[in-house]
Amino acid sequence: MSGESFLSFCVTIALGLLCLSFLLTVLRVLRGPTLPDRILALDMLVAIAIGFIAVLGIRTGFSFHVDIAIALGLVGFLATVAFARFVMSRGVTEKQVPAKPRKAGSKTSRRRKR
Amino acid sequence: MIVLLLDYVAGILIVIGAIFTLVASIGLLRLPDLYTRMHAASKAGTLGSCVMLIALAVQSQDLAISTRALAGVIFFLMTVPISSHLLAKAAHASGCRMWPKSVRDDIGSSVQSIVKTTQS
Amino acid sequence: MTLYLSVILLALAWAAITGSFTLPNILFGVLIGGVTLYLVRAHIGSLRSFVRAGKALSLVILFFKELILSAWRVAILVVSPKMDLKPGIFAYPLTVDRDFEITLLANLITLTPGTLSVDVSDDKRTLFVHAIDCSDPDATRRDIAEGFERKIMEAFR
Amino acid sequence: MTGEVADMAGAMITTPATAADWLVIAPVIIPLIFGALLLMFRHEMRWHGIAALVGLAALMGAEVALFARVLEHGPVSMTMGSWLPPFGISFTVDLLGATFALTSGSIAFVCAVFTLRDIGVTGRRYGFYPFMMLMMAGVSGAFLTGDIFNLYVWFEVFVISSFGLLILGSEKAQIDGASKYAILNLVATTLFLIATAYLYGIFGTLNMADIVRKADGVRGGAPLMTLATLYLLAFGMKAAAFPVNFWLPASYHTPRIVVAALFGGLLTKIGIYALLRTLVMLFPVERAALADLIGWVAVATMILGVLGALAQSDTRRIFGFLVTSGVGVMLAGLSLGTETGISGAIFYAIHSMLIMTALYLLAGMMKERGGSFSLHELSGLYRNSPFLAAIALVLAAAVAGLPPASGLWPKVMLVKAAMDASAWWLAGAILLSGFLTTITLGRVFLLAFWRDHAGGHETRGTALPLLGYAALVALTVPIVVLGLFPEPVIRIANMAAAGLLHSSGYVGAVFAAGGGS
Amino acid sequence: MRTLIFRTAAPYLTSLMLLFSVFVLLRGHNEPGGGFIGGLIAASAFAILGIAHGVHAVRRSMYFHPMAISGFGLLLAALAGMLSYVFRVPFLTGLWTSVSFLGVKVDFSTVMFFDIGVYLVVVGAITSVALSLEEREDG
Amino acid sequence: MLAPILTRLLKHNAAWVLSLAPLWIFSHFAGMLGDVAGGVPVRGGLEWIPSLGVRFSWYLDGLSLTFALLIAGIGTLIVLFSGGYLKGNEHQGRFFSFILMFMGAMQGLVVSDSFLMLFVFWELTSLTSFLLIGFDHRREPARRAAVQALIVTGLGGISLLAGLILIWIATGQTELSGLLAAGDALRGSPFYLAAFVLVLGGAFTKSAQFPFHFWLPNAMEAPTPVSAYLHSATMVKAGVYLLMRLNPVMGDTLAWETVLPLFGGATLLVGTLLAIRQTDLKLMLAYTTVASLGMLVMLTGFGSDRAIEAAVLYLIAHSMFKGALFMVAGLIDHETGTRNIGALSGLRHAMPATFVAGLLAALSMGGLPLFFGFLAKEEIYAALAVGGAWASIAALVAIAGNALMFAIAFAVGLKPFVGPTVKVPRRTHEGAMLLLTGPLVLAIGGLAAGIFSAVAHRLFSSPMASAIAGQSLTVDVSTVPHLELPLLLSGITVALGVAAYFGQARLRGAVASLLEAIGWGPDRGFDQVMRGLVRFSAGVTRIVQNGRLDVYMTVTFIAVALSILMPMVVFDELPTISGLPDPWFYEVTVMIIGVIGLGAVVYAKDRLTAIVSLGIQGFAVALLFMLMGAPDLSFTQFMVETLSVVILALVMTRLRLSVSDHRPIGRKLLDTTIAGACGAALGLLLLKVTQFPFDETLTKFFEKNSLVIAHGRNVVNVIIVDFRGLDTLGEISVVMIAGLSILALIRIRSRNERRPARRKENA
Amino acid sequence: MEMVLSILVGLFFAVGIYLMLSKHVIRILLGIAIFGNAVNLLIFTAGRIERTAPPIIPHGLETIVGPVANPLPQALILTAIVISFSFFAFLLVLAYRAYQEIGTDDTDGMRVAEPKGEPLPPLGY
Ligand code: NA
Ligand code: NA
Repeated sequence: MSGESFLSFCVTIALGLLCLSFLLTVLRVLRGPTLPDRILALDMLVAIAIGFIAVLGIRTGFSFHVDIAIALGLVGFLATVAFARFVMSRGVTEKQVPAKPRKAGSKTSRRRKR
Repeated sequence: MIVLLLDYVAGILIVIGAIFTLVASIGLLRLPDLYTRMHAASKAGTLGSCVMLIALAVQSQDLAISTRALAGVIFFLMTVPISSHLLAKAAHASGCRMWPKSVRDDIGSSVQSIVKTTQS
Repeated sequence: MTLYLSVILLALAWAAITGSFTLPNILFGVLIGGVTLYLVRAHIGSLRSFVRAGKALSLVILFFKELILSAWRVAILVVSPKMDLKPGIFAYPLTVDRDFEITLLANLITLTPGTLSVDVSDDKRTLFVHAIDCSDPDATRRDIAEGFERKIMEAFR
Repeated sequence: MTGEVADMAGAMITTPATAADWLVIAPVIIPLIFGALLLMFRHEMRWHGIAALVGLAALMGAEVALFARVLEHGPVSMTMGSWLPPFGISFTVDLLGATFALTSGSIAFVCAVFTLRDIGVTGRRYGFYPFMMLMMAGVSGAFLTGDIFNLYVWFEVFVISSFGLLILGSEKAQIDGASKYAILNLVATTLFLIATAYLYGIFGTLNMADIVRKADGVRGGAPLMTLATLYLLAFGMKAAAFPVNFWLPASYHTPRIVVAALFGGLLTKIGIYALLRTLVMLFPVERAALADLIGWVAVATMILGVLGALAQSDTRRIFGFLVTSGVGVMLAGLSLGTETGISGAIFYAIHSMLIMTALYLLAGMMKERGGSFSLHELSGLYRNSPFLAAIALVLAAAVAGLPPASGLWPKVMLVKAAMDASAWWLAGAILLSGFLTTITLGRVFLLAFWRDHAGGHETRGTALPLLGYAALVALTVPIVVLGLFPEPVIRIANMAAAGLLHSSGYVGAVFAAGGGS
Repeated sequence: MRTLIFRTAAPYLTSLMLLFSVFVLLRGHNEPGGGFIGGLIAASAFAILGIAHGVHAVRRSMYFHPMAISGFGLLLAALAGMLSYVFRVPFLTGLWTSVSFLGVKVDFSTVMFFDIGVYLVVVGAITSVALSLEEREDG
Repeated sequence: MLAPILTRLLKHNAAWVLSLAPLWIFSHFAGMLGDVAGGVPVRGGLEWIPSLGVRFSWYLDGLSLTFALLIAGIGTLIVLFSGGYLKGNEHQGRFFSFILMFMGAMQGLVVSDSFLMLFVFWELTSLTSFLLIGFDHRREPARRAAVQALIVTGLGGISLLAGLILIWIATGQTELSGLLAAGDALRGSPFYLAAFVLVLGGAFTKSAQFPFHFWLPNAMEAPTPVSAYLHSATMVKAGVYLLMRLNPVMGDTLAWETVLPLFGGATLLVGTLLAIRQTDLKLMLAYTTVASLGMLVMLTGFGSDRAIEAAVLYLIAHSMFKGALFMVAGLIDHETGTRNIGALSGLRHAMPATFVAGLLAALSMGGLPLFFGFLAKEEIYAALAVGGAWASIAALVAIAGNALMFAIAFAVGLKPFVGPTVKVPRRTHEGAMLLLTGPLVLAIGGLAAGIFSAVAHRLFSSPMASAIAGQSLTVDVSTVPHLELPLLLSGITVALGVAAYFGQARLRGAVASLLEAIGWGPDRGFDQVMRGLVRFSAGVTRIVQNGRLDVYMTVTFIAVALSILMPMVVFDELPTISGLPDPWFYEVTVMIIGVIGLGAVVYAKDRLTAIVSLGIQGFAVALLFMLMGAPDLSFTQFMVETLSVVILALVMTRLRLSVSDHRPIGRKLLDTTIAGACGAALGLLLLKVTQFPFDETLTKFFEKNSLVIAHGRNVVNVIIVDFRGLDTLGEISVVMIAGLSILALIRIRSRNERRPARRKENA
Repeated sequence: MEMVLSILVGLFFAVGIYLMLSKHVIRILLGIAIFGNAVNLLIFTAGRIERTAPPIIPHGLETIVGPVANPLPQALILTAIVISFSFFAFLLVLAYRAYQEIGTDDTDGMRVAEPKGEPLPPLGY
């Protein structure tokens, strides 16, 4: 098997595995049960996508995939941070905590932030 | 010859990376609570992506791409723990329960007390 | 000192992502790195420390080793048909006391076998760590103290 | 670097661009730059009003010059980036675009005069003038561009600026009105974008002159009927045609009065402009097939609009519904599609820009002098402010299409055109809507001006709001002049309509530059 | 957010992201990227700083009000197009020139300044949005 | 325009100066009498709106000139009268300017040659009369009357406009002078009947023909000079003028000769009956005006030479005596403070001159010999007494009407002055010079015209009748009674009139009980229509503009679905389904992820899940772009999706919202149908479009020149910053403005919530 | 391939519109976001699908050789994405402010500008 055809074989395998991972992770997003679980799964999706893009980069030979992967890492990070911040001030689900104390709690966390 | 070898290395690396990723997503599904799932995502998941990026760096014959891919790897390694930490902290602080079979929670007491004082 | 180091690191990052290690490009990187750091200057804690390159390198190597190991262990755990878990959060008393070092340690812990930094106490004395296997927290504490924490102190003091 | 491969002459315009050529883009650049500067110096609030006036005066100057040039030379065009059309974005200005641009610029200037006293510190700090400037950039761009996707972009520019103007003040009703306005307008512009996507899929080009050239070639195979209907819907929504006119009466009464004036004058007319541009110039065959549909839409719009006005107590809401009703009248012209019909619609649009702006300013002055917008509360204005009453009377006559104001002539043209085409119902509806408008405004005059309730509002202070009056007069004078001497405008409208129906001049102006491909 | 780890790391991440954003901006003409994406990345960088250290930190580090920066960006982009006037070519015509600097030929073009204008507009506007959302009613 | 200033300077005496204007006009027109009487119309004009074929042109023949003279002449007197009548009124200046404007409009109307010019002046008279009727605007009845007049005549106005344009289309003529020669073309045109009905609509409303008669008596809310002027001499006669004007071109048809006499006769009867019913002097006169207008219309409708002659004579006579009587009534009101016929008696001592004027006018109105009114009445009877059922009925109607008018004439012109003196609200004395000039001149004029009827006939009525008939008429008239049938009829009329005068009270009671029995009239109908109109509008508006965003959206998307599906089906633009797709497995996976994301957004139990799911679908789209060769898009989409989700999360942090999106099942079905139809429509159209061969010229050009001319390898970016840089300029404007609007939205709090601690921004 | 994408576009539109028909502003916003994506895919597909390579001129070449994805729709979509993102952000904040001012995100409750049961205008004169 030549290097090239081996590589393309591996690429196909990897893409298949990654697709499977995508689907499984999406399942977790849907299942939850708490918001942080979904956020985590979303973060995981980003990680898979980075791998996916890297594999595509190998497949097509274009260099720009790396930049996109890096940018994706960045924004994935940002998204998780923002969600974490959201969880911090709002609680894990919308239903779990009654409104009033949650309000007080969120205010506190605001104050604590400074 | 080197090119050929690099192709093989890259091929193996991407498959390994993909496997790690798959494992991470299986873990995400199977593990019982948020905190344990985070272990799967932040380790296996990150490693998977990084390995695949390294594969790209290896396979590319362009120095610019290789260095950039490696820069990307380092960048992930810088950000992933921070976001994991933030998520875990936020989840814990806002009362996301641990798996009932968890054996201990040292911050449990202190954090709960903080929440309580702010709520009153 | 850290500032200069940061600028140099940023310039290197610039060179790496542009893929060109020519002098003008690195100088340009220094310029951009300097400007970006200047923007956030107010929030960079003062840290008068120096770096032992060798020790730092050994820290990096340790880290990669631990990363691969931890990923491997998690992978095994996840795919094993019967998951035997004893997760929990334990408190880790910190020896390092500078923000930068605490942060570094916490991040490294997150990336190591079955551990995850959840929080740092307000007095910066305790790090709360979630472990996927919390059956023997003392052993884990020992590993950290003799592994990462020691190497960090060696590298940055 | 690779000169030997580059076929410069086959790609780029080589003739130099003169200052006169730049006139076609100046009405966009001027407000854009002023808007940016005003935003940069957001806190130098004392200078905002003056700067805006200077900017709008410059805009008006450019538009006057442009208008004169188009009148003299016929359509003019400039393709940005020196690329040959249709590869770059062309700004192509025919008499239709130039006329609308000039009218809108003048209205903006008048409104700016009104704002000098009306917009306070908060409004200035949070960007009233940048919003206004960018809105004018968008409006001018929409009137002048010769590229349909670029038209979409300018639409979005003025729409988002109008959002900004709409919410300045953050009153409850404003926020509520703005929500509906924003969501429905977003749907409208998105429909425009969707239609443009299909258009691109069919023609492979976005330059309107290029589309005109290609339209006959694709007719028969491509789904042009559906496309034309989609444009009708999208722009109909922008123009506030029934049954997709909700956004207008839901929101126009909520912002500051000068903003409502600006909106009433400009926004729906851009929808009308776009309808004329697309349906008459790009899809004439399809327009003819849709003529009856458009006609019924027109009838419903004008009648339901004026009925809506009759049902309101708030002067601003009355005027909002009257804007809608006027849209119906213009659509009637579009439905007819004859030169007189379209010319009537164009004239009506010019009239409508002036009159609707004036009406809202009037509502503002009525509120100032009478203490309320509600017909339940207003009273005694005839006694308090006879001059305002006189203006109100002229404006009412203008809206209702009565002499001696500007509304009569376009209505006559449209009725004539409708009767020429044996579209009796259309003619009847135009006349009926005028009649119902008379009733509506007669009642307003009666209740707000003539009636003197006990305990009515007493005007505080005796200082006359001079700037307000100045702005109102500046609009009323042209309304009367157009009523007394309509000939020049009719002739311009006729020429504009002819240019639209026989678009060879337009196409020629675009592709004259370098032959094209 | 009051977490030591994040607060310590955030400024470094911010400057790294800003650096990356400049990279994306400057290479946009030849590879994917450009002013808009660059601007978004830069805005994300400021958002990270804002979440970690609060709105004031970002305001201080940006020095100018973000909307003023945005306005300047628009002005820059428009002026880059206006330069064509001097050369008697239509609006927004790309004009190129090369400058030798330390033996390296650097291309300057109106197109580049246009893209920088895009970048500044996006940075300013998006950061302003993020900041105004971060800012509390009572803060 | 000068009037208010003048009035401020001269007070009421400005009337003397102002009356010079109509007087000058009068003399100007009088100078034309010679030519016009000789059958040479005076014409002229300027170009006004050539594009519409409208010239500013005038045409004065006997008809117009007589009208013009009446308008100017009576106008002069009215101005004088108003000077006295409104003495001391703070808005007298305004009044003068209104009435002069009105006069101008009226003059314009009768001298216009061009249709549209006629229409312009027609509408101007409506507008100015609106102002005049509502002059006393603080009283609700005045306001009602004004708006009623405006609405009724406005309705007529649009009808007239339609009719005129129709005539224009039918004949190609835009001027009356040209039209006069095109009568056959018009009568032969298929549009004749429509044009006829429309023109009648204008004329009948203006001239208060039954059933549009009600606005006129209400208009008596106006100050008496206005009533005297508008409702005797001028405005109401505009309709009659129009009919007379068009008689040569539209008359002589069955429709004309049926409809006009029918409505005219009905109006005559209704008018007189209602007049009897009144006790208010002005109202009595007003209803007789209605009746007289009916008479004129009836006569015009007959169209015979004598009928036209009669109409002309009656019109002139009526203008004079009615003007005089109105002014007399006004004088009485002004001096005594009441207009109630029952409360007035014995004024001859206090107001002798008024008495003279009243009596003379009443005599003319009663149609007694020597007066011009007699002449008119004789001609009427002569015209109607030609045999035939139709004419006989008309003659009977005329007799009845005239008799009742006779009674009312004397009720106004005689009754208040004779009998014992009674106490009235004000101390009574004779009116001032300004007040007396008008009625006296007119009343004496009526007598003089009767006595010198030959001159009057030669100068006025004969040319006018000729103009109406469209050909030269030679009918001789004389105030000397001849012993013929008309005289007999006159006698009967007088006898009946005398009887009615003395039996007034009983008649009044009878009519009143009749009206009560009917219980409804067009006047009350007007109120009902107006209220009904507002209620109906409110009802309709509540349906079409009901304030609910979801309804707005539903309608909008139904429109979307229809506007794509309908033409696709109707014009056969549906796509063909052919060719097998060949997606790769990972493309399919990405699409599936996208679809799962979509489903998750819809089914999400709470908003946060929905938001996260939103991230998934955006993510899938970005990956799809990546796979399809669009890295720039992918890049941007990743960033934008993430930022959207982040902003959503940031905003959600600050909202406390209810959780579920519960829609009732019916609603769900409807929404699903609409959404499904829209989706299908848009998808099908896309398929259809992509099945059309694609023109790649632009794409090839960009690919070819991107590097070599524009120096960029990334074609997409080169398009963004160079080929289509202007789009991007607009786009960043949008971004900037969005940022600024959001800043404004968040920073500006509404007043009620504004806190003292609102902080200053630092920048 | 166009067919598959047409179906996908139709699905995106259907879901977006379904959400936009909701009474809750937040759901409407989610719908708008999806609607925007649908439009982007629509523009993309309308320019025809070519899956082989992105429109980037490789180093060493001066023009594109061989089939690449059509760059023009991509540029148009970029503009559209940016614009729709700006609108989305604005609408979101607007919804938030509406919630603050009016106290609900249910459009049934958002009846300040056009209140329920408004009185008739004066019926007299
Ligand atoms: Na870009
Ligand atoms: Na763009």
